[in-house]
Amino acid sequence: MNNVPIEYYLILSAFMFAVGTAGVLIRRNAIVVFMCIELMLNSANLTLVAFSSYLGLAAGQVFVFFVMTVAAAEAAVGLAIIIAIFRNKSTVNIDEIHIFKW
Amino acid sequence: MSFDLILFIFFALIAAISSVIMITRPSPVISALFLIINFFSIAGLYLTLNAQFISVVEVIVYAGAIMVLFLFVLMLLNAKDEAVLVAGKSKLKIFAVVIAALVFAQIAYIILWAKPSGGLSPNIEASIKAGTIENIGRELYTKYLLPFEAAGFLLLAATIGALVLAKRKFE
Amino acid sequence: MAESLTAVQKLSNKYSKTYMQDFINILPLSIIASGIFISVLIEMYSKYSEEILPWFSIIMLISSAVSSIALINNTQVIYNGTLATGGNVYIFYFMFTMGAALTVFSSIDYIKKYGSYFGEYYILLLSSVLGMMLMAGAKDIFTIFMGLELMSVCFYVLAGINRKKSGANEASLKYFLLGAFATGIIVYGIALIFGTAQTTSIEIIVANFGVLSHNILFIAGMLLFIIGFSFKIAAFPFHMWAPDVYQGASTAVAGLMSTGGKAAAFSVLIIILSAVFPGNNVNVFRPYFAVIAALSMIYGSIVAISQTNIKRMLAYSSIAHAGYMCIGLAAGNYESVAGIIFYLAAYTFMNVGVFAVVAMIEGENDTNLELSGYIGLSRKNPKLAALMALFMFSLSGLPPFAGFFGKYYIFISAVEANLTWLAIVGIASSVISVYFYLRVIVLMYFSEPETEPAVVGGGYGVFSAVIAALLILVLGVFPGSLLSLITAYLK
Amino acid sequence: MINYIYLTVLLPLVGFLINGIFGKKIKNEKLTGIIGSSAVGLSFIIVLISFFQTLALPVEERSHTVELFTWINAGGLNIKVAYLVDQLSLVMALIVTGVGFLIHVYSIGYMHGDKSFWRFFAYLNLFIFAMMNLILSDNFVLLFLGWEGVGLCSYLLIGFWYDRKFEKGTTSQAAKKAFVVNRIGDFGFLLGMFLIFLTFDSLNFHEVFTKAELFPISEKVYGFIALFLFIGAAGKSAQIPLFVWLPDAMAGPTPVSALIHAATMVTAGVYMVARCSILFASAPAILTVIAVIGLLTAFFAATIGLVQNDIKKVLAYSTVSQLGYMFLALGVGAFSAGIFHLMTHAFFKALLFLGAGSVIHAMHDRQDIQQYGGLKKYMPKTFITFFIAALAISGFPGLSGFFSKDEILWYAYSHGSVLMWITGVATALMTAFYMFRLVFLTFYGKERFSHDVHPHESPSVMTVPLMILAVLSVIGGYIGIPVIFSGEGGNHFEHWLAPIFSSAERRLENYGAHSHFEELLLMFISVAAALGSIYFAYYVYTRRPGIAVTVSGKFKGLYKTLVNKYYVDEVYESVIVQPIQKVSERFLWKFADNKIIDGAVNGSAYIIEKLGEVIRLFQNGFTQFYALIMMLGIAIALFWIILSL
Amino acid sequence: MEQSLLLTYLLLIPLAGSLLLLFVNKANETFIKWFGLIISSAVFIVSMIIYYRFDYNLAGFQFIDNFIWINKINVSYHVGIDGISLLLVLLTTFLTPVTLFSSWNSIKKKVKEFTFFMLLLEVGMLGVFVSLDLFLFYIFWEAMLIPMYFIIGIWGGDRRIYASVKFFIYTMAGSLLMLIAIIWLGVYAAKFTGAFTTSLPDLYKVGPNIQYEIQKYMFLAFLVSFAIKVPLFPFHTWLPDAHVQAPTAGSVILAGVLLKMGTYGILRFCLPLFPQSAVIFAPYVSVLAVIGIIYGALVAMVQTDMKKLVAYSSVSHLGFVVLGIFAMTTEAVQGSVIQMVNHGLSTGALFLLVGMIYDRTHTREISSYGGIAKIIPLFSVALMFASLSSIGLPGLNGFIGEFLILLGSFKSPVLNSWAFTIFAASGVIFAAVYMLWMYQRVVFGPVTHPGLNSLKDLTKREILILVPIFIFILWIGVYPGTFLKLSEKSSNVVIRQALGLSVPDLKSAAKQ
Repeated sequence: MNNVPIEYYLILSAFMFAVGTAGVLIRRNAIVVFMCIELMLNSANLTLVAFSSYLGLAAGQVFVFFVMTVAAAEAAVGLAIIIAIFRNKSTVNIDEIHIFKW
Repeated sequence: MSFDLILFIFFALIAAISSVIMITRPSPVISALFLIINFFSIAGLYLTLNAQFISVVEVIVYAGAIMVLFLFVLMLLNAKDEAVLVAGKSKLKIFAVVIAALVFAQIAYIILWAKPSGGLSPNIEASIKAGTIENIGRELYTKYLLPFEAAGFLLLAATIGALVLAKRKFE
Repeated sequence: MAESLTAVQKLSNKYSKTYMQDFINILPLSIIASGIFISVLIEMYSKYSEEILPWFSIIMLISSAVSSIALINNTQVIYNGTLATGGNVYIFYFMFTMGAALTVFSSIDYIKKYGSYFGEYYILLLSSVLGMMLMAGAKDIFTIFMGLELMSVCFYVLAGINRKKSGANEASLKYFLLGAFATGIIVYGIALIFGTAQTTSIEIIVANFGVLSHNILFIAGMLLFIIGFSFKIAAFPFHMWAPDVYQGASTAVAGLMSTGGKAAAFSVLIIILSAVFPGNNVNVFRPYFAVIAALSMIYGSIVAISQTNIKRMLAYSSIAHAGYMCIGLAAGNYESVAGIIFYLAAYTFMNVGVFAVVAMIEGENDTNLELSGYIGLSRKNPKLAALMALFMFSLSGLPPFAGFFGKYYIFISAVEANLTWLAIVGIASSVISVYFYLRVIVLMYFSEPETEPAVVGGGYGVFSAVIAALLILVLGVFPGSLLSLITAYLK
Repeated sequence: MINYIYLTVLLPLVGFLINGIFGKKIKNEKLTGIIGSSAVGLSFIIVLISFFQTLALPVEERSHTVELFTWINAGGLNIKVAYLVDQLSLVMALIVTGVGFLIHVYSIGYMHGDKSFWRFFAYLNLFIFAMMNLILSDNFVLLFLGWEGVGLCSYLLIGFWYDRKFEKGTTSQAAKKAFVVNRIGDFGFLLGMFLIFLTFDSLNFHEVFTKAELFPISEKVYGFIALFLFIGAAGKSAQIPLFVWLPDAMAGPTPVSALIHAATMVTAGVYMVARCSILFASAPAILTVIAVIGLLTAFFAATIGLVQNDIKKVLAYSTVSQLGYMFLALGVGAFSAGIFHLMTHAFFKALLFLGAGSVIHAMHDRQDIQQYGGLKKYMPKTFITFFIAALAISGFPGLSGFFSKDEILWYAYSHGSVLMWITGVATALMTAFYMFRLVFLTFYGKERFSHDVHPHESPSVMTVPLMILAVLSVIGGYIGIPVIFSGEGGNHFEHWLAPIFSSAERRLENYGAHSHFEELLLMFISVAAALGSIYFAYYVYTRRPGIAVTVSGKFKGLYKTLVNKYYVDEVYESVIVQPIQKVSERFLWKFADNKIIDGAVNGSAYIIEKLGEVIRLFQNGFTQFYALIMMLGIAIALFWIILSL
Repeated sequence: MEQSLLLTYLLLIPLAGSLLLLFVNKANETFIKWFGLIISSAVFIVSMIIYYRFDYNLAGFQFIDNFIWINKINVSYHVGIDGISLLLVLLTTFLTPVTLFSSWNSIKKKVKEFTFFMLLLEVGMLGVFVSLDLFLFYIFWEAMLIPMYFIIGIWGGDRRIYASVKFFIYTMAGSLLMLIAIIWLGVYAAKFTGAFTTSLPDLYKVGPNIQYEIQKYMFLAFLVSFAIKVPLFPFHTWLPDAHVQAPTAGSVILAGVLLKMGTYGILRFCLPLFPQSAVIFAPYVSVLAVIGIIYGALVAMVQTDMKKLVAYSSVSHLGFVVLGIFAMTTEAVQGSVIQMVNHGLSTGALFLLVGMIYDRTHTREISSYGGIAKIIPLFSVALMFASLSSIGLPGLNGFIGEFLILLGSFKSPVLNSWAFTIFAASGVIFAAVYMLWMYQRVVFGPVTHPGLNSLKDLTKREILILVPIFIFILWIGVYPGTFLKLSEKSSNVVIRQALGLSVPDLKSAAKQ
């Protein structure tokens, strides 16, 4: 890793982050949107790990651990919400979910 | 062209491409699969960064647990494919992609301007030591005890929440 | 093998004592935490949980509030610099717990109204309070993050707790997706901060801020972090979830979200920005906050005028209020911090009170939520009308109510920071906002109902509204009491 | 007694209060009348006594000030309620209380049976109160109090029969007109006062006049002061262009016309100018203006008088014209002459009005002289007194009018110009004509009134005052006999007033002396003219009735113009009144206020509301759109960061 | 300066009264009415005590009561009065019971609430006049809006909602500007005195030292806020609506006291705090005032609604007051102060009378009256009296004020032009026109509507209400010294503060 400057990792994660946001912005399926968010989290994790190992600080990786916990928790709740919606409207297409507006 | 670099490029390419494919496939399931691939490659990248523990957790928790949950729900709701990505509101979605690209460009620009590598000298031993499970465990149970407790509450709350929203009791 | 054991013993010896001590230091927290466990048990094993739980959680919250006032002088940083106790942290605790307690009061009848009782409701409510407390007390980004997530996750669920209502589902989905999105942004910001500051301890970050502020990557990280929280405080242009969620979520919960959630997020911003606050070193983020403050105030007030649904109207008004508080962040001096905290206290009780009233007036399945439902309320139920009027005047920033003094103090800080133009935008928007606050009063008092308004319930909600009103009056007439307390712990 | 002069002010006030408050309870006309009259009578006696006391004093001690209390005291302004008793004010007081008393008595008879008898007497007393304040005040502000007070009373009395029609409108309209026109004058008066205060730093007569005498002040300032004050005087004394209210004022009961609109109030302007003689004397330019305006008023009023058929209207215009004479006198610097004419005029004009009242009373409120005729035999007393008064006003030698008027004419010639004199004489000629036209149409010729009318002589309570006044108008002149008849110092009246006007006359440069022959010649001409026109009137209206008709037929245009009073009212109406009203209603209120100013207020509110309607659409309910906006925000924020590099 | 609790009692009595009222059973209306009347009379008595103890030879503030309220920003409960505020306090305490008594029968619904709000209103009004701390002042100033808002909104006419909301928002917009100025001033004071303060005596020292460029903005902020309240042309449009829609009591208080707050504010704050700006802006403000005088009169002239007519006449009269204040000569300022009282009395009386006839016929249209002099003579006399006083007939109160104002402005070195006075004085003519025209159409002439014949004349109660007002009208007209002497010292103080910088210097200062 001496020969790989950290910028590479950062740029990569930035790229994936952007891709993730793009996904959030364009996908219709709520679950997929949520997956894109997971992608964003992961890209952030990559940055964290990269920093932590380049700095030799464990904190970053510990944080990644926490992020994963959060991701898991959100996954549980989020999917539950999606299921609840599916039960009521039998759709997960977020374009069809806008009774509240203006 | 050192071995690390080759490894990095290898995993990076997979990660990047898989992520792009993931958001562009109409079928949710395929997207999910490519996301898993993406996770694997990220796990690989973690390895190149000497973060053994995290990379293992990445595979087990993310790729293993979470994504399986996703797939499970996908199957459960047997969600249909999204006919075309940019059907309707196409302008808006193109604009969205542009914005995402712009943000990427900006962050990249900032990163390159800041040159973080300039400040720090990578120290293999330190990084290897940092990534060890022992080290992480110690940090977790001593320094970050409180957040760890909080995580416990978080998971509890999540479980209860999931129960409330998804259980069939009141149907 | 052996040495590893000894290592473990060493550890346990080293920490156990102090940790026992710390559990007392964070009594408010531990009360809530234990409350959560106990209520889980109650919910699992008691068939009377519906009667027990609300009162139990109220007791827990109140006692936590009391203990936080009792321990307010015990200011220290514990758990290896991840948590602060005493001082303004506990003032925040008081806000959260009292706010939550009042919410519980108004929830009791509200939940009955909807016939679907979830014991989990109270558990999640307590957990969200715990999350807020962690945020407010955080001294380390870890704590902030976990607290934030704990609170958010609970709110996601609470928003959709009436899961049979598609409105609730939509609210929770929107809140969840956007919230998670914001989380992603926050995490990325944290990553950059960690990478550049090489630590997650806020104290160190604050100490080195002068140096770090030259590192563009750090600033970018901070910005993303702040944006994430701008989302939580619902400041323009990151506010867009708020109206839909408040409208969809059950009214009592909306009250807590719009107060506790906001307050917690502001507490984090204050903690993070305390580095730039003493004003002597330049406030990097002043332009950012100045802009979103101005936009939020104007946008919130103007759009609120055109609303017909009271919850939605209050949502927009809460956006405007976020704007006022952002003036404080932009001003960035000790006065402004004090101002923000005071404003938050005032705002918390005003809004909780309002939502309590709304919850009482709200009929089965979302009836009486339109403003037209308020016509002739003064005849139907003078007490509720009077309370509502009081809250409206306070929200519109009229003396002698707390809302006015909060604004006054924040404007002072703004003028001191040479942000007079921002203060003027502030008054412009409050003039506009007067219009829609008054409209409620007009409907309640001046308009003659062509049809008799639907029967409105009273119950414990009145109690919470009254307490809120009293607190507002006290804060309004004797603001010095709280203010001197806040400022005492600021420096 | 001089120190109790304030009683003369107080007594009428007491009378007013008694009649005003308890009048309705006192069901007894007699009592009310007695209270009212005695209040004035007593004050007349007081004035009389103090007059003789003053007469006894040496000339330089004849001016007293009786202070009551401080009225207004703010900053440099210190106004006392104080009464100045000197030669001028005494003369005025005598006239006011004397004539006033007679008219009070007369009214007992005239107003007999009116449903609000008490109200009438209350008003009359209030008027006397105000008038006494006006003439006795020792400062401008108190004078102004009286000034407006009499205005108010004339308003109340003109509108006394508030539910009666009067010409086109109602009496109350006439009343309002009177008050408003007077207000226009008062406006000028106010400005005059302010300027005086600015210049002399005081509003007390004595201080102001002494300062005016001692300190040199630019003529321009004096000019403005005099002009402003004269506007006030013109308003009160019905001079061009503010004379329009007086004819309408005839809507009031006839005694009111006699007292207020002939004898006393309308002469307040003359009094005020005379009082401020020094100020006017210091502004010769304005003096000339006054003279000219007086002359024009006299002339044109007379021409209008020629053709009026309403008995009171004729008298009204003759009043205007006579007032014009007085201002002519003042204008040419003959202040005492002006006052002198004021006095004599008070006698004979009051007499004329009361006589007219007696006639109207007899004719059951008919006022059109065309429907009179041959009343001589029905009401001899009235006829004789009326005839005397007519002679007096026409300047029949030996009667009071003769002396005063010819004095004025003489001054007009000697201090003014020949043209002035000629116009004056022409006016005198016309005066004589229309007065006797009145006399002949009323008392001579055949009876033109319908037979259900049974004219009768008025009760003695009305005729006695007539006789007294008749006597006065006969002998009244002899206290001011011109020098040429009486020799040096023979003119007691002028002599008596001399101290008041001395400073003013000193200020005016002396005019060239004129020979007695000239004066006699002029006097003869004017007398001849007057007598001639009397005979002409006699010829036209008794011998050859019909000529008048043919003549008026010949000069139709002129005739109509005169009958319609030169259309002045109409012009004012269409040039001033209507435009102001229209502008205020159509433009100021309906447009500027409601549309523009209020429109701006409501408009801004409206705009904001509509703005809300539009902006809210931005919140379109699509989750992804929300996320997009957030990203946009992030992009912009990052952009700002990058810029700040 | 000796501390005194009297003013605190003045504020506490009505406050306590209103709070006690909350515990009274609303069915018990007569008791509530009497209660309100007694409380307000008690306040009046207290104010009389103050009047007797007041020493008009002292220039400064008296009956000071002062203790720290919010130490963090040096806000203290600091009350005291000088001659100017004393007069207005007396006016307030006098008018409140009168209005309460006047609405004895005219307020039919929600008597309890009405009395409650009236008492609160009195607290607010008195507070405004006695507070010597800008923060305190502002609190009262704003708080007083709430009861007035309800009084118009609940007991008002058909368009009461529009009127009340307009009144509220319009006034609040102005006062928020003032709030910013107050804060700005306080922050500025910190530069001089070291601490943020809103204490008036301290700020009197600070204000004049602020350089003109900044001072003028503060001045304008204050001025606008007060101008709206006065109301000064062109900020007047809320007034006709509010007046017409408000119930009689509301109109009386509105015209009698609330409008005075604006002029009082100008006198108490604008002039002494920002002398340079005040002097430089004086001509411009006076132009507005004069426009207001004529404009108000002309518009009043063509009104068809009696209340509206009186409302516009208020615009005209208050124009005089403002003109007098900015003339900054003793005569003019004294005149303005007395004119504030006058307007309170005469316009109050007019509104009361209009209200009385309205109670009988339920119409305010001038055209629906005529010839009522025969039917209700007492009323006609009363109306005549009030009209004359508002016309400014010498011997009645109106004249004193207007005369002094005009005189003072004529010789004013600050305005330094006759034009102001000449135009303003023309207002005197128009006043006569619109008042007498209204009177003529309503009272004189033949009876136009047969319905009028059944009108009842003034009752004992109504006479009892009017007589005291008329007594004061006459008193001020005949012997104004009683009142002028109270405010003389204070007015001089204000003028001295305002002209601290001599006029010519200012002219040059304005140039730069």
